[in-house]
This record gives sequence, structure tokens and C-alpha cells, in this order.
Amino acid sequence: METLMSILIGLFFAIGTYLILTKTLLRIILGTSIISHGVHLLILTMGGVKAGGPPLLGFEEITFTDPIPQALILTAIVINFATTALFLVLSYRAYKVIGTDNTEKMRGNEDE
Amino acid sequence: MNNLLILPVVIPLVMGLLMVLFRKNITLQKIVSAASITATGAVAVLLMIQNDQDGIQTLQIGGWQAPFGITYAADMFSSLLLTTTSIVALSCLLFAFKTIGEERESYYFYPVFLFLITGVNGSFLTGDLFHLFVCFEVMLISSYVLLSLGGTRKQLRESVKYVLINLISSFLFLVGVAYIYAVVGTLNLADLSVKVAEAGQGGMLTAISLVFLIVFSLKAGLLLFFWLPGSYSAPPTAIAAVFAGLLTKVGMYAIFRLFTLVFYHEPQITHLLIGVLGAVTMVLGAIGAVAYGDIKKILTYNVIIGVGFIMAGLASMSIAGMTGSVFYLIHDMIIKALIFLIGGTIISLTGTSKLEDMSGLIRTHPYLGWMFFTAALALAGIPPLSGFLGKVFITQGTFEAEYYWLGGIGLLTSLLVLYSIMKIFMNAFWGETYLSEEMEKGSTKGIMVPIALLTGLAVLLGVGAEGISSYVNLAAEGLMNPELYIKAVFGE
Amino acid sequence: MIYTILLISIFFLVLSIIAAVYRLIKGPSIPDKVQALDAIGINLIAVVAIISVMLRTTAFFEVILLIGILSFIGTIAFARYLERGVVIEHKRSK
Amino acid sequence: MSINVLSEIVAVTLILIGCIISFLSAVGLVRLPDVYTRSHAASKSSTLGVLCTLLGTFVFFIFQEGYFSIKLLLGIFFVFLTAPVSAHLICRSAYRTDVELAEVSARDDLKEELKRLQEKG
Amino acid sequence: MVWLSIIILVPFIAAIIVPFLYKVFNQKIHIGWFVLFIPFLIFIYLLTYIPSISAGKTFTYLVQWIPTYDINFELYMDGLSLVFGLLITGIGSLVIFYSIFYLSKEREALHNFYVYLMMFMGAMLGLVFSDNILVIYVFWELTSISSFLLIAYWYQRQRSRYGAQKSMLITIFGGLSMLAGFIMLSIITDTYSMREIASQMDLIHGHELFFPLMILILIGAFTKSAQFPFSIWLPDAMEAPTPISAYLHSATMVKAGIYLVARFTPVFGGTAEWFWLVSGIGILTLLYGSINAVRQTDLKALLAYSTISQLGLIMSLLGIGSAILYFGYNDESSVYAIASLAAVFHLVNHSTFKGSLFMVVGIIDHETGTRDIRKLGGLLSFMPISFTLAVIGSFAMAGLPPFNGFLSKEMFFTAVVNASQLEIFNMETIGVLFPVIAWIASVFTFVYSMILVFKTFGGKYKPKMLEKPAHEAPLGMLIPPAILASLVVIFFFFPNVLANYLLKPALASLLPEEVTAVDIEMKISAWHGWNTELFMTIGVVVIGSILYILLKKWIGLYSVYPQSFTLNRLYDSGLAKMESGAKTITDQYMTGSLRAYMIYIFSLLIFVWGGALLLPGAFSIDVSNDAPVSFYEVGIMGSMLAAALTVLFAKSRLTAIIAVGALGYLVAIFFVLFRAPDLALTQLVVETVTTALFLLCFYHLPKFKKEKEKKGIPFKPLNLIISLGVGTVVTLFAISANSSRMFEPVSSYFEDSYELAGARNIVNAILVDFRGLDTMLEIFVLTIVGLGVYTLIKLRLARREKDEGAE
Amino acid sequence: MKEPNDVILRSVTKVAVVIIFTFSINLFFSGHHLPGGGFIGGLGFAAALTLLFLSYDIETVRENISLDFKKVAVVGVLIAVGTGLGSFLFDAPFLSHTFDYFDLPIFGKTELATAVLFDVGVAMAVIGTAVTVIMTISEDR
Repeated sequence: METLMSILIGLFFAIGTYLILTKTLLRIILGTSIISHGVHLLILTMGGVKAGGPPLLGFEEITFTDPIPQALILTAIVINFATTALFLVLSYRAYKVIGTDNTEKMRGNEDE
Repeated sequence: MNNLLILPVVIPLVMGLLMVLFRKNITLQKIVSAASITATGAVAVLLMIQNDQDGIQTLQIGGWQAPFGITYAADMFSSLLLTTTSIVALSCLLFAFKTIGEERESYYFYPVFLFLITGVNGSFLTGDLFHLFVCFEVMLISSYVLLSLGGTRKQLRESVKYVLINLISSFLFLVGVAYIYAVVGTLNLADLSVKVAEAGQGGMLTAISLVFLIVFSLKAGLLLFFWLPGSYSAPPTAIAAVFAGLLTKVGMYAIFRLFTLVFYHEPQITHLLIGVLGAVTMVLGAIGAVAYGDIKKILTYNVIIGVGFIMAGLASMSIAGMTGSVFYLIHDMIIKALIFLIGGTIISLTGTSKLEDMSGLIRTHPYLGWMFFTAALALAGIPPLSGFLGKVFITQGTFEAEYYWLGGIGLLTSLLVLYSIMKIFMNAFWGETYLSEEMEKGSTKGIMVPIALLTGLAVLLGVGAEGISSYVNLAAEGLMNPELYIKAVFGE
Repeated sequence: MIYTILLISIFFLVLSIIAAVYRLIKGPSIPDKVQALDAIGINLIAVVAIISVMLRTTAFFEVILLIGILSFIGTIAFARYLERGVVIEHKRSK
Repeated sequence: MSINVLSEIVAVTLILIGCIISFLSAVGLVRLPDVYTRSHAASKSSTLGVLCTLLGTFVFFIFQEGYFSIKLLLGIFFVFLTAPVSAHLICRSAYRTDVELAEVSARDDLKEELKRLQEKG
Repeated sequence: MVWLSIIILVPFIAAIIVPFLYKVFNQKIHIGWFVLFIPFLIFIYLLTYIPSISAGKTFTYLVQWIPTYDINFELYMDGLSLVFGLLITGIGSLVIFYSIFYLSKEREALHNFYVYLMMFMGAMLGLVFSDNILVIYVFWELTSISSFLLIAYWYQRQRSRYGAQKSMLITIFGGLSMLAGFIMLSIITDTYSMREIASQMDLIHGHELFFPLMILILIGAFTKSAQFPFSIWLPDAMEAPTPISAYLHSATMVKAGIYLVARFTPVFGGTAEWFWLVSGIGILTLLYGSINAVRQTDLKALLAYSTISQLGLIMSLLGIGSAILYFGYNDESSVYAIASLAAVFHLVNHSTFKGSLFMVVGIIDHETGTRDIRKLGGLLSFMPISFTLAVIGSFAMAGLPPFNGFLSKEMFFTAVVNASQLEIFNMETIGVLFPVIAWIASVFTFVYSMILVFKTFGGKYKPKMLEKPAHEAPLGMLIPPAILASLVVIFFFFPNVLANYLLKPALASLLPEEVTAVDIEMKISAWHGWNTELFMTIGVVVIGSILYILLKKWIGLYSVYPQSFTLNRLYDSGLAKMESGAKTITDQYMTGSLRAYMIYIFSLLIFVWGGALLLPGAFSIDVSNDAPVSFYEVGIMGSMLAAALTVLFAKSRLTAIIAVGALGYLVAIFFVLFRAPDLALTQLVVETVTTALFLLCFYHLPKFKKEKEKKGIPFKPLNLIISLGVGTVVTLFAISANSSRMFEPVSSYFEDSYELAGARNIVNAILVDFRGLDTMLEIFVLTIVGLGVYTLIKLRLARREKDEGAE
Repeated sequence: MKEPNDVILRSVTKVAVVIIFTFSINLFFSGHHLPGGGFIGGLGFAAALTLLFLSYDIETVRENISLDFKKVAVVGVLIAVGTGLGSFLFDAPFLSHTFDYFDLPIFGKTELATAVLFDVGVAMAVIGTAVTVIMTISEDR
């Protein structure tokens, strides 16, 4: 499972990277969001999967899946969400002000 | 247990939040923000004294023993950086009082500024890899907000790049965390150090250390500095100065922490790579610094050079190199903020950042001019100013490690630094005076205080280096002896 | 035996999800895709339910309810957007 | 046959039936010609499928674990409540965005009605 | 001995006080008068040391600066430093006296001038009296900086700034190189103390770094002393006010390099490398300077080149003298000591005659408004005193009796002749070049000395070309050069007084004790018989006079050498090329294009991470511990991949968003599969809210560019390679990390969370308790984002920016 | 074209919102022992508000709930930090939580933990931020 997941995650990274390398801001944001999924799954996978029941006490389970990665991912998800929100708004403000969503036209070499 | 450790994080955090609630009262915000940064500085000094007397201070947050909870640990290195951070932040804040403008003030400039400091302080203090990520994020998010605060074209344009690049680096950070957790199964830095030492830093662990190296390089601007010139020239001066003074330093701190505490077993791979990256950074930075006749560009490329040079000290992995790096790091924080403040002032006076369009300011602004001159010399490491000892010891370190090329590049770039910065001085301050004081676009009213404060410090740090030398020594020893840190974190 | 049946069930569900994903990719119209998303959501509810049974744990019941809620909200948001171009409206009198 | 085994069989059967219904609806989702017809498949039958599955799960846990889950019931209720609304909204938005009806459709009543209204107003 | 530290400190204190004095007194009195006291008193004070120093004593005094690192003002006075100290303060006093008349108190920014000057004087004193090499470096750079400021004293002039920048770049470059050498020395010897370093000579000689560090230190000395090819800064430094040229750029600062070489002679001397470098470069510089001086039309430039040449002379003498260290002391070798003696002697002589010459040139400049030889002429009748002074200075420079220059010149000839007979360091083969070159250089020296005197004072008076009518200078301006000129004469007649009291003690610092302990032939005498040296001198005078008379015939030869190959051009074009090249390089990669930056980042990532995987033991694959895989999981994975690919290939942004939403839901299912209910919940909510946000922002965002044309994402092979690369590295890393789990995770501790934290949900317990601080800062991040979004949308300075632009 | 009305949506929303609110509160409180907690509870709450925004319009909702959500977020974080600062009083390390069991009249044996207070802060911060973001964006034209 872990190996398979690793490959899946790698594919996510590849797809995300490809999107990031395009010029359109929206695609870039989508790319980051795919990579973020990859990252979260990676943390989870690296914590070892399916080693036991959910990390909730009080059920009959004796062994539990490693809870730390889950806690980490939770934090990471929230932070990514926050950053994405900001990035999204930033992009649309940038689009409104600069008048393009093409990052190649946001070089800024021309002096203002 | 020492609850003092959390204060540098909590004071600006709480005060900043309270200031959000009192949005309209700007005077109050000014007072509170200055007071809280001063308080943070006081705590940091207190920590330094405690470090001096009782060694490394730790706080197990929530009372959970390491490695289970989050540990805050302040060794001398951290405490020194904390103190410097407060000074730099205070100066930039004082500068901002006069220059930042009412709109930005009423749109949460001061709170977000404090939040930035929260993140920076947290990063310096934490002893937990993942918490470092969180603190980074606090810092980064605040920097995104500060960078885009005002939403001018240039700011937005550069913010987009800055945010994306940092977003990627955050992802990569998490990737690194995932890998290291898989292999070692812990996040506490001290625990990592113990376990890495126990397992022997084999190929996999070294490889993971390189993962982190890339991540932090991105933040520190070590070779991956492409985002830096743009984003440091976009925001208002006070913000750019605080960025220049603090942001890359946090990344550097992380590299130092990680490669002295955890991954120090294979210096011929990791540290050599750091040295190579540092050398390339210095060279590219120096090339960039001499290339342009634009104040902002010259200054930002100088930031990059500083990064490479400090890393050279780490690459040497010797006590002299560490001492030098600590000295230089402190110096760099102060001096970078200083030259950005003065550079910004020049730009606001003349209304342009092009060197060819300015001339002869020294007649109307002699104090500013001489302070810039002092800063310029300090920046280039001319004795007896603040950069000198750092330069000497870093060079000594690299020579001791027999990386002569590295030390040589460091010295040569410092010449180019001097060349580039003197270009500003000679063009902006010398020459015929065209602008009379009435024709100037801005004024220096009230902003000389922070500039003078930092300049004084730059001189003091050089001439009175003895005053902090014992602290710096302690910091360098701490960096070279990871077991001290480990012992402190795990208690007796 | 029970486990086998559950596996068969989940097999069907996965097939439906794949079908929905097909629809999501194929389209042809945007509402089709939204519908497919909705269908994926609904199917996921069933998947979670079966996994709960398989693992004999009640830990995921919250997830079941939440998927229901959120896929509803999501669908409405999409529908709104498609219809009006705006997700959240200002007062219409203005 | 104890109540335990019986309930288990009932539960699992319900689940299986639910899943098959879902599958059938998915077949509909793939095969039907336009968005309006597909919405029937997607909303009606898959709702039913989910309901069966959830009910099965509910039964399973009541008897096997003695766990009476309000959340499951609430979930069933919620899906029941909202699925038609979402389907309705999707179809409406589809119509409003001028998604073509399939050629096999008998006729478009709403169009005529709207045209009439427009002429009036 | 505490006074020794005070005399160094006093100038610095004065530098701080001067601006205040200026404010108070400038209306009434030239503040130079105040400043004058300082060097004068120090000079007197230093004179009192002569008896004890000449008795062979040395003095030390320790002032702590940074004792932690052994960087202290370890003051040390011996003969060498005393000679320099006297020069610095003596000439300093005269120069300040001169400057009082030279610089008008009404027009000039005197406070700047004297601040720089005091700074320089303090630094110079510190330099010669320090024993700690790092402190030497500190003062060394301070002299460079103050020289920079003094050269650009008239900062409005472009030429001044140019000269200042040039001198700064070159001297600081040398300083840095010297620092590198010093650091190597300190690593080898583990001390910063000059004397301790000298005592570990053998260690240094045997070290592999010996040669590089010697070169590095020599570069420092050569740049400061304007040795070839670093000499180019000195002529441009003549933009400084003339007192400064007299003081810094002929008498003191440029001699710092000489001082350094002298100081290091005991350390490096006696090796072939040192001998050849010092004497070779020195004699080359001598030739270069003297040849170039002849063609100059600016009097100060002429003097500058002459200074270069004279410095080369002293340098070569030091080099030759160092040979003695090879032999150790014996009767035969002691004859080479004469070279060292000549070096120190000429050092003093040069300061006297060159100082007076500069001052005379300053007078000419001051009184006629020009120093262009072509415009000058016939001043003899207007300025007889100046003429006398010029004659004394020039003839001393040319090496004619009865002036001190003759003595040292003769000794120089002796030294080179002796050197050509050396049988070490391959001197037996090419040593003969030494006297030849020396002789040629002397001829040129003679020629330019004559030019200096007779082209300006002789010939026809051309009043139309002068800015103001020539007349004799005020008395105050004549006194300092007169004093120097009288010294020139006095030294000729009583050389041995000087030799006994000053030169020999100074030699003691250069040469081994045995040499100076015995009273060897160190008598300097004007008449030493009809020997080679005297014939050489006569030859110089004869040939020189002929050349001077025929000057017009052969001066054209200079233009044969192409201008574009001169060192100055090299420097200028080098600097310009550096700037433009740097710009080209930087513009090449700093394109401002986000895509380019991302490509750099990802490329480096692939490179480093990929390289890391190649490390031994890094990559491993081990699937034995993997959890089992079910078919339905594979099915969901497939769906996820399909959804992700849909995002990639989506032609419309809505499709992309929907696919992202689907992907998010499927990821949530994976969280369920991996037993992470909390995560699944969070993922679901966050996904939905994110989708809602996307939709909200769509109102403001443009559609995909190609949406109308119904084309998908543009395909770029580079992008594909990079993205596949990133994916591959991440995967391989993940696989090997998974295969090399070394430790049990620490998480088993948390299984007691109910007892520890009263929570059954371990994840929640970790979030709010064990790692509560993470969560605290995480919601803090959220809040900042809330504020950030708010400010981004509400605060729009861009609009105003546009308005302002429109106005 | 005639404006579409939202009668169906609105009537369902009323019911749904109640369910979501209840569920969120449940998630919030069960978080200590079951999946859920402050963050999810808060976001659920925010989701319910979003639903309201979706089916009505901004002004209507704002008339009924006139809170400055930025301040809600800020106060939330302050509460969370406050629970941490409380430990200063007891000379315990920052953010030390404590819990105990009490017999309350109605609820029976109840666990009271400072962690719950922390969670309240989390929830408030989340709600505040989410709603602020959503509202600010939608107010922007």
C-alpha cells in the first residue's frame, strides 16, 4: 500500500508541478492545491498506514494507527487552507489591478 | 521549566490581537506595539543572562516531556537572535510611525507587524521540527499580508510570486517532515539528534537532510533567492527593512540549527554542499549588486551576499566559523535593516531609486549621509565596525576547514559589496547638490532616531565587540556541542 | 461471508464512483459535472458506511453526515454560480 | 438462527441492495442522453441506494454493537431532505445556462411558458 | 608607556571634537591652528624616545580591546615604528601648518578636512605602533578609508570621486588579501602577535601555505605602496588637496606598504620567493614609475609617478636586504645589510624632498591656478624662494650632491651591484639586470627632476595661460617646505647622526640581532672613492642631461605605445565590462518570470534530491512491511488520478474546480481508509469551503485564456520533464524512507491520552494538549489570513496610485 | 428572463441549517472523545452560515447576525492564548491543561477540562475567519 501510495503521491506532485509551471494564475493555484493533497497523503503514508484502528480510545482496538501524522496533517490542512484563501484573493486582486492573470506579464522588468 | 521562553511569542501575539480590537485608536496602537517589542527585547536579554549563568533554558509546553510535547529551548544562539530581532523590529517600527501612512495604519499594519515578530521569535525558540513549520507559517502569512498591504501594482505583482514560492517551500518542508518522521519517528530536534547519532547518519538520513537544506535555502535565499529582489523592493521602506533584517535570517537559523544539532555527522557531504551553495550565492549576489544603478536592487542583492557569507561559516563547521557566523548574523540583521531604512529615505527624498537621477544629498542631509557611510563600511566588514569580526572569523573558519576558495570568495565579494554600496554613497550623497530642501519629495523628520539607533549599534558592535563576545562564544560553543542542547531538552 | 458481501458491495460502489468520475470528465455540460460531483459525494457516504461496517467502528459516522451536508452545500454553491454568476448575492433591490 | 446472525444478514442484504441500486444509478448516469434525464438517475436512485446502505449500517450497529446512532439517522434524514433540492437546483441552473435537451425529449414546456411570460411583460 | 596609547587616541578624539570647534571658531580663526598642536606635541613626545630606542630598548604597552579573541591594542615601539611615527607626526605638523594657508577658511569645509586628516593620522600611528596583526589590519583599512575621503574632499568634482573610488577599490582589495594572509598566518602560528609570529619562523617556512600567504600579504603591501601593477590609483589620487598629496600620497600612507614589508622581513626573508617578489616588483616599479613620470604634463601627476618609482626603489632595497637572512650572520654577508640601511635611509629622505616638492607644486598651483607644465614657465623671477626649494627637492630626487638623495642613491647603487654578485636565488644568471635597470631608472629620474624645475621656473613666462598672475606665496606656505628642504641639506652633511639614532635601531627590527649588534660598515659617507657607484652616477647625470636637452625629439616615442593597453584603460574598461557583464548575467536569469523561477527551484530540487538519492545507502526499496492493498482502494486511487488529470487537462475553469472538489472528497475517503476520521472530517469541510471560495473569486477572475478557443493546457516538454522529475524524486524518496524505518515512532506514548489528558480521541488530545501550541498558532495563522484578506480587498492604494499617475 | 425564486431552497435551508448547527455543536463537544473538535465544529458552523448566505443574500443575514467576525476570530485566539497564560498563575509550563470530573446536577458525572476552553477559542477563530473571508470577498464588486 505504502509503495502504491508513494507512486500516487509522486503523480500528484508531477501534475501539480506541471500546473504550477503554466502561466495562468488560476491553474497555478489549482496546482498548489493538488500538491497539497499529495503532501497530506504523504505525511499520512509516511506515518505508516492501516497499522490498527482509528486513534480513538474506548473502542475495542488494542493497536492504533499512528496519531501524530494525523495531527500534523490537520494542522497542515488548516494552514494550507488559509494560505490558499489568501493566495486566491491576492491573485484576483492582482488580476484586477494589473489587468492580467498571465504571470509572464507580471515580470515587472519594465520600470514603473 | 522556564515560562519566560514563551513570552517572546505570546507578548506580540496577544498585544497584536488586542490592537485589532482597537483598530481606530492609532496612537494607542503605536504605543502598544513599541512597548510590546521593547518588552520582548527585555525578555530576550533576560534569557541571555540566564543562558550565561545557567546554560540552555527550556520549556516543555503544556508540561509534556520531550519528545512528546513541543519543546521550546533557548540557547545563547537563539537568545542573541531574539534580542537582535527586537532591536531591529523596534527600529523599523519607529521608522514606520512616521512613514507608513494613515491608511496602512488603520488597516492593521501594527498588529500584523507584531504577528511577524511572533513568527520570527517562535522560529528562533522552538525545538520541534513541525512547530518550526508552524512558526514559519505565522511569519510567512504575516509577511504576505505586509507585503501586499496597500495593494499597489508592484506590491501585488511581487506578492504573487513571493506567496507562490513560499507556498512551494512550505510543501517541501512538510515533505521533509514526512520523510524524517518515517525514518526516525520523532519530531523533537533533540530527540532527532539523539536518534540520528544512534543510527549513524547513513545515506538515507543524509539525503533527508538535503531535502531540508533545499527547503530552508528557499527561505533563507541560499542560491534560491530569485524571489528576493522583487519582493524586497515592492513594499514601503519600513516593511522592506524588517524583511531584509529578519526574514532570510530565520531560514538561516533553521539551517544552522538543523545542521549543527541533527545532521552534523557527514560534513563532507552536507556542509560542503552548503559551502558550495553559499559560494554560488555570494558570487551571483555580488554580480547582481554591481550590475544595477538602482538603490533598491543594489540593496537587495546585498542581502543575498550576506546569506552566502554566513553560510560559509556554517560550512566550515569549526568553532571559529561558528563564532564568525553568529557575529555576522547579528551584524547582518542590524545592518541590512539599517541600509534599507536609509536607502528608503533616500528614495523618498529624491523621489527616485535611480542613482543617475540623484546627487549631492550630503549638503542638505549630512547626518544621513555619514550614517549611510558608516553603514556601508560596516556592511563591507571594514573594521572596526560590526561586520569585521564576523568576517575575520568566518574566513578563519573556512581556512581552517581548508575551504580556501570559500573564504576567498567571501573576501572578494566583500570588496564588491563595498563597491556597490559606495556607488550609492558617491552618487546619492556626493556630487553637485541640485535638490534644495524645499524641492524634496519627503522629509527626514522623525525618522533619524531609528537610523541613528541602528548606526550606533553597528559601531558599538564593532568597537565594543568585547561586550558580547562571551555571549557569542557561548552561542558558538552551543552550536558545536549538540549534546548540551540535548541534555537541556531532556532534563537530567 | 459477510465480509465477501461487503466487498462485493464496495465493488459496486467503486464502479459507480468511477462512472461518476467518467461523467465528471466527459461532461459535456457543466451541470453534468456538478451532478457527477454530487453523485460522487452520495456514493462516498455509502463507501464510508460500508467501511464502518467492515471495521466495526462507529468512528466514521460523523463523516457520513458531514459528507451529506457538505455535498449539499457544494452543489448549491455550484448551482448558484452557474445560474447567477455570483455565489453569494447582494440584496436584489439594490 | 439467532437474532444476531439474522440481523447481520438483513443488514448486509440491505447494504448490498443499496449498492446495487447505486450502481444502477451510475449506469444511468453514464448512459442517459442529457443532463435532465441523468439527474433522475443521479438523484432518485442513488438517494435510494444510499438510504438502503445507511439503513443496513444502522441495523448492523444496533444489533451487533448495540449502538443506536442518532447521527446515522440524521444522515439518512438529511440526504432525504437535500438530495431533491440539489437535483432541482442543478437542473434549473442547467436550463438557465441553456444546456440543450436531448433530441429524444418529447417537448420543452417551460420554454413556451417563459416565452409567453416575456411577451406579456 | 600609557602615553603611547594616548598619542594614538588623541587624533581620534580630535576628529570628534573638530566639528564642534569648527562651529564655534570658524568665523574667527582657522581651526587648523588648533589641530596643528596635536601632531606637533606628539612629534616632540616621540623625539624623547630616541635615546632609549637607539640604546636598543623597545617598549610595549597593552590596551585591551577584545581580549576574548586576543585582539588587543598591543602597542609596541621599536626603531622601525619610531622612524615612521616621527615621519607621520613631523610631516603631519608641517602639512597642517601648510594647509592653514593653503585652504581658505571661508570657502572650504575645513571640519571635514581636519576630521579626515586626524582620522588618518591616528590610524597611521596605530598601524605602526601595533603588534597585533588584526589591529594592524584595522588601522590599515582605516587609512584606506580616510584616504578615500580625503581624495574625494572636493566631492562635487567627478574626477575626485573617480580617483577616490579607484584608490579605495585597489587599496581595500589589497587590504582584504592581506587579511586573508594574516588569517592564514594566525592559523599556522595560533597567535595574532607579530613578535610571536616572527619567533615561529621555521614553522611558517615549512608550512604548505607559506607561499600563498606570503603572496597575499605582499599584495596588501604592494597595493598600498602603489607597486606595479597596482600603482594606477596613485596618480588619480592627486585630485586630493595638495597638502594631502604631500602627506598621504608621498610621505606616509603609501609607505605603509614599505612598513609592512619591513615588518615581515624577519618572517619571510631569506627565501627566494620573498627576495624575488619584493626586489623584482620593486625594481620593476622603479622603472615603470620613472619612465612614466617623464611624459606627465601635470606637475602633481609627475610627482605621483615619481613617488611610485621611489617607492619601488625602497621596496627593491628591502628585497635585496632580505637576502642576508638566508646566510645568517657572517662577515661576508654583512655587506648586504647596506641595502636595508639604504631602504630606511631613503624612506626618510624621500619623505623630506618629496614633501617639499609637493608643497612647492601646491604653491605654484595656488598662486598661478594651474599645474600644467605646458602652461607654466618663467616663474623664476616671480617666485625665487619657491624656485630654490624646488631645486633642492628635485636635485635630491635626482640624486645629486649636496643633497641627501645623493647618499641614498649611491647606497642603492651599491646594493644593486652587490646584489648582482649574489650567488643564491639564481641571481648569478639574471642578477646583472638589477644594476642595469636601476641605472636606466635613475636616468629617467634625473630627466623628470629637471623637467620639474626647469620647465616651470625656467623658460618663458606665459601669463595668458595662467588663471592669475604669478607671485610669491605667503610666508606661511613657504615655511614648511623650507624646513623640509633644510633637512634635505642637513641630512647630507650629517647623515651619521640620523643613522646612529634612528636608522640603526630601525634596522634592528629588520635584520637579525647579530648583524646590527656588531658595528659593521654602516657609516654613510658622501665620498667613498672612485668606485662603480660614482661612475654610474656620473653616467646618469651625463646621459640624463643629454636626454633632457633632446626631450622634444624623443618624447613622441611615448605615443607609440597604444593607449588602450595602459593599466588605467584596463582598469576603466574592466570596471565597465564588469558592470555591463554583471547586468547581462543577472538580466539573463532574473527575468521576473514566475515560471522561470519555479523552473530554477524545481531543477535544483531534482538535482539535489536526486543526487542525494544516489548517495550510498540512500535509496532502498522494501515492500515487505507494506499494508495490504484491496481492489477497491486501487479503484479509488484510479478515480483520484483521473480527477487530478482532469484538473490538468480541463478546458474550462469550472471543470477544473469540480474535479478538484472531487479529488478532495476522494482524498477524504482515503483518510477514512487510513483510519483517520478527524482528518476526513476536516478535509471534507476544508474542501467544500475552498471550493466555495474558488467560486466566490471566480466572479473576479478571468476565464482560462484558451477557454474560448476550447484548447486545453499548452504543452511544453520542459515543463513535462521537470514535473515528472519532481514526481519521481518525491516517489523514490518516499519509497526509500518507507523502506528504511529505523525507530518506532514516539506516538505510543499518546495511547495513554485518556489518563494523561482526559481525552479518548488521541488526535484531538494531541491537537489541543500535547501539541496545543501548534493549534494555537494555526488558528492564529487563520486569523491573520482573515485580516489579510480583509485588508487586501478593502485597502486599495493602487487606485490612488493610478490617479496620481494621471495627474 | 424572470428571476428565479428560491422558495424550495429556502425552506429546506431553514431545516438544514438547524441540523447543521446542532451537528456542529455536537461535533464540537464530542471532539474530546470522538472525532470532531473545535476546528471541525467551527468550520461546520461556518458552513451553516455559508448555506444561509447562499440561499439568502448578504444583507439579510447581516441584519440578523450583526457581528464583526474579525473580532470573533481575534477573541477566539485570545481565549486560546488565555488558557495557556492561565498556567502562569499556577507556575506550570505554558499551555498546561488540566481536567477533572465533577458531579453536576443535571449532566451527572461530567468532565471539565481547560482544553475545552481552548477548543472554544479554536472554534471562534475558525468561524470568525471563515465568515470574514467569505463575506469580504462577496461584498467586493
